[in-house]
Parts: sequence; structure tokens; C-alpha cells
Amino acid sequence: MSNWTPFAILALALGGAWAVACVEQAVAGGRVAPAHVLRRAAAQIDQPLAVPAGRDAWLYHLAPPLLLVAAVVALATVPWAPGFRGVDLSTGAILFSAALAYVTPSVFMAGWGAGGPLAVLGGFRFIALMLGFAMPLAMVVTAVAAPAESLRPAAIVEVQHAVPMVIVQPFAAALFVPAAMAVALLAPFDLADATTELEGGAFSRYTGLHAGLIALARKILVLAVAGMTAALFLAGWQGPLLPPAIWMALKTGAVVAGMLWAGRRLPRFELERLLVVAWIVAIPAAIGVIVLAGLITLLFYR
Amino acid sequence: MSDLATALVFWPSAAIMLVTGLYVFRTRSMARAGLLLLASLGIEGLVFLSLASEFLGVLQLLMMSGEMVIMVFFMVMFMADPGGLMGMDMTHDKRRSAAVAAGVAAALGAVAVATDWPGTVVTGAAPDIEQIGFEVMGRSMLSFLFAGMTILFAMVGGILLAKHGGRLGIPAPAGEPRDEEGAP
Amino acid sequence: MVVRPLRPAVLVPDEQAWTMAGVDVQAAGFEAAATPAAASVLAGPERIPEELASAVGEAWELICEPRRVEVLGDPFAAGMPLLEALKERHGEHAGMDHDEHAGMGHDHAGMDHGDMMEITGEPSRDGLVMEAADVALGPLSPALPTGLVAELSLDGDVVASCRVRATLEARRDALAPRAWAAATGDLIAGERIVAVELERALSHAAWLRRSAQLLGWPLLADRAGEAVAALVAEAPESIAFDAARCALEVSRRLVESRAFRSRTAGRAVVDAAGARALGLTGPIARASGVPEDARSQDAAYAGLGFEPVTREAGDAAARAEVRAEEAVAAVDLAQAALGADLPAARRSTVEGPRGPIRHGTTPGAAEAVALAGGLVIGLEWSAALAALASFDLSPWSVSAR
Amino acid sequence: MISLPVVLATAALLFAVGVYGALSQTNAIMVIMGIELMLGAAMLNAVGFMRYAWPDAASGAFFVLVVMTLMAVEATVGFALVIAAFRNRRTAELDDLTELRG
Repeated sequence: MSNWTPFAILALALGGAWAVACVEQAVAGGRVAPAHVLRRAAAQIDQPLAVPAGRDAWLYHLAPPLLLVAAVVALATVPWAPGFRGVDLSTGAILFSAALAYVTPSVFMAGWGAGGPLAVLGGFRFIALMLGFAMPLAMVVTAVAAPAESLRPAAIVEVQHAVPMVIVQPFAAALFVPAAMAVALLAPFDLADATTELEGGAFSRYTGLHAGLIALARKILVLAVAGMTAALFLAGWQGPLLPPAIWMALKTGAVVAGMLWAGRRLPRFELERLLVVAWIVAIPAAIGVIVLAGLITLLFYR
Repeated sequence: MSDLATALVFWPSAAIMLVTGLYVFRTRSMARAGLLLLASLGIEGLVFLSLASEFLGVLQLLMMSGEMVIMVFFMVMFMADPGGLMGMDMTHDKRRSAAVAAGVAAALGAVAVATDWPGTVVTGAAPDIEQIGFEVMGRSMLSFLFAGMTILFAMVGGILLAKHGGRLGIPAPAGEPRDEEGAP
Repeated sequence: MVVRPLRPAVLVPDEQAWTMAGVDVQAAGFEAAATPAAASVLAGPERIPEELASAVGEAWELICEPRRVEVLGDPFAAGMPLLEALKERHGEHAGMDHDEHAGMGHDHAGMDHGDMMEITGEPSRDGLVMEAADVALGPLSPALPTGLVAELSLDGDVVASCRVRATLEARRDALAPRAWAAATGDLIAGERIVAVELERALSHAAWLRRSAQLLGWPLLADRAGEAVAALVAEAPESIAFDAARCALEVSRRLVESRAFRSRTAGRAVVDAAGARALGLTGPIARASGVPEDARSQDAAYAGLGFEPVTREAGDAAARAEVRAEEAVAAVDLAQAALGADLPAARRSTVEGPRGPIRHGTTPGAAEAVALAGGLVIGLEWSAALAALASFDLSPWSVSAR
Repeated sequence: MISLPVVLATAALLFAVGVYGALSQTNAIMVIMGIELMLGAAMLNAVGFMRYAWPDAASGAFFVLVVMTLMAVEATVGFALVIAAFRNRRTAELDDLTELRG
């Protein structure tokens, strides 16, 4: 963690968000206009700020910064290359889960502060969704850390030098990816801000700088989640020929494109069925994954 | 972390923790109260980080966010005026409870400052995850088993209590609420 | 040439009405914005009915600077000019203070009105009595066709009560212009069948695209959009029939897929007796087992080998399947009618996309609007909107001519 | 320089805020919040001791983890009681829940 790391992380956050926006356009309509993304972002930022119709201006104004901080902290824990391991904490994986856990209050604050019944409904839907998915997210991160015998993301990447974790623990990946997409408010799980259904849901009342911050935070969140998926399950920066950073960029890009493509392919899930699956299938499976991780560690990695 | 860094992180976060903790009980809006409590206990995680127990600080940050969101959820469900617009005063005999609180603070503060605690000089680094792991799985294994069982019993008990019809499955009495006047 | 991605805009009327008026909104580079706050453009018609003037004015104020009006066409062909409505609205607002009121969704903060104190009402599904939140989906809501207003009260996220009203006065049903023209009888037999069948295929494809957007399924929305793009053409000869048929065929398979059925099966059920009692017509009646179709008596259609499409279940899934199958059949009928020389049969009633058109009105349309609200009670919010959309209600309330 | 008494005094203040909260609120859920703050103060004490009194012993962390589980247990049972009370009496205000009759 050299003293250049914070600036590198911020630069990565802005550049990565722009790249995710371009990938989104490519997956959506095949018409990529990189300059257009910047122009629309600039136009959006100098719109006037909307006055919240709701009851709580404090929460309304605090939600976008909190979402941005949570996204940047989540991005900071992702190990990108041997030279640039982000915030290299011995508890990096748990810090990643903790950062993602702060997306829920910020979405609720946005919905509650905005005030309209649909915005509040969007906020509550997201809380219900996250309560179901919080367990798989946190447990799978620790299950993946078991073979590496450390919660440091860089160590988890290094333990996958022989075989990526997605092959060793496919169930863990099958639990982590949907939960990660749900946290990043991606398409099949976009129950909190369904455009036509909830009229924009929790973030519907934001304009100007608020809307810009939220759009930026969501793109950084997608990047962080995809980066961590690549690091934890696809052996991060390890790869035969290309330099490590290129491998990590390729894998993250592939995961982002895959998540966005799944969003276009699958209809939005119904909250009731999703919660039944989350509570009755995902949480017991998450506990099973931890037991399995222990066995695999003892059998193969010790 | 060096002393200066510890002081730089400790003092502001301790101050914010206390102020947000106090405002939890002075604010009208219940949603805001829940999120202030989230801020207070979350920033306590930062205080733990400043006291160099990194694992506990990050764990506190993770745990508190989940718990407080559930708190806000329940508050908005069960309180007559979650938006805090009716200006209802949801407190009673504030003066006496403030006096009791001040007394408690004075007593504990005196104990904290008066007694001379052993070895205030910090020697090695705080125990990292590995040591805590071996501790939890080694010496304190039994206690942790009980802690785990307690949580299990609490979950089962909680669900039974909250189930429709209560523990014995008796439907709620005739459905209509009995308010103060006792009129059905 | 870099084709710019779609810009969010406030569409007046909604995308389905624009498609029926022959304007492809996505080709013009716009898509429906979630709320006016998220839009920077108001894509409107030259003339709007008076009933929509106030809602359009409020939406216009909610759009932030730099905003502009884009006139795409004239689907309503009646009413007051749009620009004048916006200017006059602006003038009248100069005096009074501007109250922050989301006209678009009309959804005022229902949680904190008068009767907050005591929590009354019947307990919700898990036996807990919560206070209801009122939501009014205004005439310009992206979830409903423009002009349809729905007042719902929510108990948590379950619909406790719902009332739907069609607010636009019927001069000429903008949602089925060619069917109205054919009904008023200035087309000879062969052309009439081609025009009406293409109209039906286009209407069902546009409805399928709106339902897919409501369900959040871009895959089905794209296929239905391809079918719409293939069918929107001036001269019937220049329509790419096979492209339209294959897009509609894929859409039909998606509608009958498990994913679609799991979201619509068993919701808002209309049984055969209820449909007959209310006099419902069109796809709604045919989906609940009433095989009543004006085209079955027409000799010209018999020559082309037409038989009505019916289902028994009468739920939202059945209605979607009837419309998808009818769209595919309509493309085949139109292509067959284009070639064949048909007997000049006497003019019988025309079967529009929502039912037969007899002396200027579609019987059963008003009853469907009244019925839809009641059937949605007890459903979760997103299921309720999907079920409401399955009726394909027309916002045109028929005034006694 | 932060020494043990400073940490313990801060924990005492936080505990006092929790006591004030638990005593002054009429709603059951706010009382639960007060108790959460008190338990938070207990954790702060444990971490203070862990750092200053016995820095090398990892057993301090054990106390903090147990108090964390206690917080979860207390919140769970508290909310269950509130739901049960709300289901029968339509209110969670403690002043109305004083009688025990059915």
C-alpha cells in the first residue's frame, strides 16, 4: 500500500466507470459512442438539483455520497496486479463485504428521502432483497478464503495459481455471482429502480449532480463486483502469456459483459420468488459451501 | 499504527460516535434514528480500527450495517409516525433518565480514570486474524459453541414468538384491537 | 457515422400509440424516460387533447433545463396545439408559487397524510395491520397507456384497492386508426382485410413490446421491436412479411415460455361466464373461452382459411398467448389477402385489435376498463401492473356520439 | 496520546447515552436501540483492554465476538416480542403494554 495507491484507485474508479458505461452500450444496442457518455454525464451534472418531495432532506442528500464511498471502498479492496494490489489489508475480503453492505442503507435513504410511495417501495424492496442475499455474499467470500488460509485478496489470487477457484468450488461461484449482481443493482435484479414499473424507483427523484454521483457510483460498483469475481474465482491476474494487468482487465471485462448480457437475456425476477429462493436455497447452500471449502482445503491445499 | 495516526483517527470518530448516538434519541424521524444508530456503531468500527484491532473493526462495520437496516425496517413497520412529521413526542420523563445517565457516566468515568491500569505501554502488534482464529478454535472453542447455540435458540424462539397465532397457534383474539378505553 | 444511443424522453403519447401512428420512436433516437426528472426532451404530437394538457404542462416543468420539445407527428389529429399548451401553461404559472408536485406520477407522499395516527384497515397477508399508501398513476405514466389513470392504494407492496379510468374522449381511436378507417367503409374488401390484419399485427407487437418492458425483459422487447420495425411501413407491398413473421414467431415462443408464464399465469382471471355477462369482446373474451370473433362470419376471411384463436384459462398468460398467436396469424392472412382476389362481400363489421368496431365504438372496451381495476386486488405491485397491461386497455372512453 | 483511561471514559459516555436512550423512549424498538448502544460500549471496553492491558493475548477478541453475538440475539428476541405485542395490541408503545391480561 504505497502512498500512490489512493490516487491510482481514484483514477481506476473514473476510468473503469467510463469503460463499464461503454460496455453497457455495446451489450445493449451494439452502438458504442464513448464520447457521448462523457457529454451526457457533463450535461447531467449541470442540471439543477431537485428539491426532495419527501420528508427527510438529510437522508436524501446523504444517499449519493454514501453510495459512492461504499463503491470506491469496495473497488479499493480488489487486487488488480502484483504491483498494484489496491488496499492490501489482511482482512481485505471482509472489508469488501462490509463496503457492499453499505449499499443497502444508501438505497433505502435515497428511496425514503425521495418520498413518493413508489420510491419508498423501491427502497424497501432492495432491503428485502439484500437481507436474503447478504448471507451468501459474506459466507462465500470466507469459503473462498479457506484454501488461501488468509483473507487477503492477493493471497486468494495467488493460491489459484494451479487451478482457478471456479473449478474447485463451482457452487461458491454460483452463489456469489447472482448475489453480486443483486448488490450492484444489475438487470435481472433491478427491483429497486425498475424504470417502467416503479418509475425509476429509489433513485427517481435525483437530478443534476446527485444523479451524476449515483450513476458514477453504480458503474464503480459494477466494476468492483466484477473485479472481485475475477480475483476470487478466475485466478485474478494469473495467466500464461500476457502481463498480469492485461489478464485482470480481460477477465474483469469478460465478467462485466457477462453480467450485463445476462441482464438483457433474463426477465426481471419477481421479489417473492426470489426471496423464497434466497432464504430456502441460497443460505443453506452457503453454509454447505463453507463446509465443502474446509474439506477441500484439508484434502488438497494443506 | 503510529500514535499520531491513532489519535488522528480515534478522536474524531469517537466524537462523531457519541454525537450520532445521542441524536438517535433526540430526532423525530424514526428512519433517521435507525440510520444515526447505524452511523454511530459503524463509526465505532473505525474506533476499533484506530485501536489497531483491524479484524474487529472491519467485522463491526459489516455486522452493524446489516443489523441497523433491519432496525430501520422494523421501526418503519411498527411505529405510528415513521416519517416524524406529526411531531409526536415519543419520550417520557426525559429529565430523570438524563439524570440517571449523567450519574452512570460520572461513576464509570471515575472508575476509568481513578484506578491505575496495568501496563499501559503498548508492546507488540495487536493480535492479527491468525492468532484470533487459533484462539477462537483453540482455547475458547467451548464458549464459542455456546455463543453459536444461543444464536440458534434465539432464532428459533424469535420465529415462534413472531409467528401468526403466537407460540401455541391460537389465532389473535377476535382480531379487533383493544385500545385504551377498552371499546372493541 | 456514430449512431448515438437512445436519449430518455417524456413521450406523449406512449410508444405504443406512436407506433400505431406510424412513427418509430427508437429510430428517432428516443426511449421512454422513467420520470420527467430523468428526461431532457419532451417528444410530443402537434395537437394534444385538452384532457392531457395539464399533465403535459406539469411534466414539462419537471424536465430540467436544457430541455426542448420535439414534435414527431400528429397521432391525435385533434385538440389544442402542443406548443400553445406549454406556453399558456408557462404564463399562468408566472404568478403563483411553484409547488413541487410530480404531475407525471401524481404520487404524492401518501405515507404522511392525515390519518397516520391510528393504524386501521384489515390485516395484510401476514396478519399485521399496516397503513395504506395511495398511488395515482397519472395519464403520462410509463406503466400505463397514455390517457389511462389508475388510483391504487398499497398495503405494503400488495395492491389493496385499484380504480382505472379512461380519460380521453373518443373522436378517433388513435390506437387503431386504420381499423377505424376500414370500419367507416372507404376501402374495398381485399384492401380492407390487408389494412385491418396489418393493424392487428402491429398493435399486438407494440403491446408485446410494452409488456416486455414492464416485465423488464429486454430480449422479448427487442424481438417485438423487430416485428414492429418490420410492420411499420407506408405501402402494404413494401412490408417485409417474413422478417415480421419470424420475429413474431420468436416472440410467441417467448410468451409461451416458462419465464413469461410464471409471471402471468393465474393472475386477473376472467371466466367465460363473466366475459359473456359483461359483454367483453376481442382478445380478452377469446382468452377466456368465448370464441366470438367478427371475422368468422365474413366470407372473405373464410376463403383465406381463418379460424379464431381461443384459450380457456382467461388469465393474463392466456391473453398474451391469444394476442401473440393472432399477430402471427394476422401476418399470414395479410400476405395471403394481398395476392388473392377476394369476392366483394357486403361490408360486415370489422374486427379491430381490441374487438369488433360497430358504428364507431368497440363494445366491451368500457366494461374491460371497469373490470380490470377490481381483478388486480391482492397482487404484488409488479404483478398487478403486468396483469393490468395484459388487458391492453384503450384510454379512449367512448363519448355518446 | 490515547491511553486506557481515555478509551474507558469514551466507553462510559457511550454507555450513558445508551442508558439515556433506553430510559427515555416510550417505543419498544427505541429501547432496543438504547440497549444496542450499551452493548457497543461494552465492546469498546473489551477492545480498549485488548490493546492496552494485554496486547499479545488474542482472548480479548473473544469477548468482542461474544458481545457481537449477544447484540444479534438481543435484537432478534426484542423484535420477536415487538411483533407478538403488535399483533395482539396494534401498538408497540411500552406505556400501553403494561397489563398482562390476555
